[in-house]
Amino acid sequence: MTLPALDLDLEIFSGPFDLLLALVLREEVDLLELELADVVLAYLDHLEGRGELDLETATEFIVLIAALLELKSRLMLAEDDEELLDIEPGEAAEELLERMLQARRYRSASTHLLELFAREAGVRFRGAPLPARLRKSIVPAGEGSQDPAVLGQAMGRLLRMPPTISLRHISTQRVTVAERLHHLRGLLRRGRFSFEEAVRGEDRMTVAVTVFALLELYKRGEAHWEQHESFGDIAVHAVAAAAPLRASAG
Amino acid sequence: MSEDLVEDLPEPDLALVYTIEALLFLAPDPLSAQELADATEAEEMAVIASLATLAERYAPGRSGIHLRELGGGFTFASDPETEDAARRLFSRPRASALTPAQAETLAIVAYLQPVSRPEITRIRGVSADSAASTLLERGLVEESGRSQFGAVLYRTTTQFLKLFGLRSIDELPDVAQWDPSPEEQAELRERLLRAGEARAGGDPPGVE
Amino acid sequence: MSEDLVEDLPEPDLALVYTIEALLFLAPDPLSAQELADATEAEEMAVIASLATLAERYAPGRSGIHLRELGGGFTFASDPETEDAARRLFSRPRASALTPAQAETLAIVAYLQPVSRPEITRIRGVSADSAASTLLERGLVEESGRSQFGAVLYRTTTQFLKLFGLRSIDELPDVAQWDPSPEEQAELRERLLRAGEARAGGDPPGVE
Repeated sequence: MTLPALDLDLEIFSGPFDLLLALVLREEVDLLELELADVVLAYLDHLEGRGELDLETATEFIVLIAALLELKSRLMLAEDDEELLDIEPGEAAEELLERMLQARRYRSASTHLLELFAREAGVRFRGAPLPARLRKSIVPAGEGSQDPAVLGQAMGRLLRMPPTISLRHISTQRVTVAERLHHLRGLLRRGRFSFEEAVRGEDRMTVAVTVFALLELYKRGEAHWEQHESFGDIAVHAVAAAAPLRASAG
Repeated sequence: MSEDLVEDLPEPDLALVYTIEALLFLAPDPLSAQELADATEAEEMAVIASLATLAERYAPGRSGIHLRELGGGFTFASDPETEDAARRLFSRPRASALTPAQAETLAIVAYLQPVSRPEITRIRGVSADSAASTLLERGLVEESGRSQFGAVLYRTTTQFLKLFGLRSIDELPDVAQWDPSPEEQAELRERLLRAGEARAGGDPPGVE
Repeated sequence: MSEDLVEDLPEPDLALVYTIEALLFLAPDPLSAQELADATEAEEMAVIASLATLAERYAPGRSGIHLRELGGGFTFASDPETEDAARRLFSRPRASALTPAQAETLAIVAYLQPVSRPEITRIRGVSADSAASTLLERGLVEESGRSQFGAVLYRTTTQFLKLFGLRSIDELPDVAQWDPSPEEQAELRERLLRAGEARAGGDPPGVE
């Protein structure tokens, strides 16, 4: 483990990373004043200096920095936002502890597995195929032996949408460019659509992300658009697959 | 093993006998004395002496595995007298014919054909490569040209129809009865892709 | 093969011993006594007696092939002492080493199976996608259906049991044995709590 070797030179702290961690946990360094981004940057510099990526150490660093980030983000929530915070600081610590214990538990178990693997290292098994005359005797399953309902059920499972994550406690809506791209591509199959109808009834964030998605479509040469007056509706057209890219944004 | 070789051979070294035994057991094809000598870093004469010892141990009437000399090499083979049992063992119909991954992949190909591997992966949310290979091997799906982007397309085979007792692909059951949200109007393919992408986005942590 | 089974067994029928020997030689996967009894049309007790005879014959120090009880059945495996020669012959190691990420992911699947990828990620604190894909490719884990939220679930395979020398997954030790002592846990908890309490005391953080 080489994390202690990571030396930090930050505004409020200078010294090895593990000492910082200990100080934060002992509250001798205020997590709120600590720029975690600087710690990450210092770590990246450290990696670059070493010229190699030790995955084990990197994993450990990521777990620790993520734990610190989570702790800090909880600390940063103002107290009167209590209803937004469904976890008490005590609970947060419990949760963090549970997570650390769990990660540690399976890391130890993996060491045990590696020991078993090493113990069996010289053991090989026969991988030769069956002799041809025996292979011929393998009769295929009988005709009509499979129930087509198995396929229908599989389709049903695949059609199931995962539950949407409750984001009540976060004020911004989560809309991804990918989702809006998908939506626009759906509309584009008709050949053309108006931007107005693409975002009808949507909130401002969704409209903004839809604009990004539209730019993406244009960049990829899948669509071009026209807008005849400022703030007027935008007409979006599909670009035929072979058609050359045309700059026609207005 | 010819008789004249067995005479006047050095006393075989047991460790070498066991090593050669293991190599013959592991190798899918016959091994020559030379190959065995190279692998064991032993003299060819010592290898031949070991083979003679093994030939006695793995002889008809003494073992269900026989040491045979085939095409200039040596190999273990099962006693032909045990073949009835072997046939019973290997011809048993497989208990569960399709794994969940195979059933999903086959359903996607059956309902959407022709369909490409990347598309199957997008719908499943995880790679379908191993399942698709097994279905190809089992002759339930086959290639049917390429998509406009060059990806291999798959469709089901006559063997598939037979196995599921279908006269044609139109006889596939209507998905509606298993559809979790039958009120949705969109095309099946589009809905599958949407659900697949939502799944690939990851489940909310901690809800499993 | 447990010792008490070996005692008081019927005198094994040599033909049955040889047939079982041949079946174990041919089968790619471990065979249970029940499967062997079905294939040989023999009593299970007679099969167990034959396996005991084979276990003596294919024992360390007596053969380069060992009879092992692994992955829910019986299988032949090479003596590890022969590995150097096998590596020279097949010019590749038996199985490449596991990275720490792969081993951790495998441990989580082994203990919590069936378990989904998001759940593995949650426990590890970092994505397990690449490790899980490698384990799938190497046949150490396989899909076993989907969670109620649509995430693919994973379990370990017979191949995993074979390569790790386990008869069954129950042979893995209790995972709780690696937990820190209650004292250590209490200390850790207290440190975390004190850090968390910083929020409760003093000015509202982040607000000037």
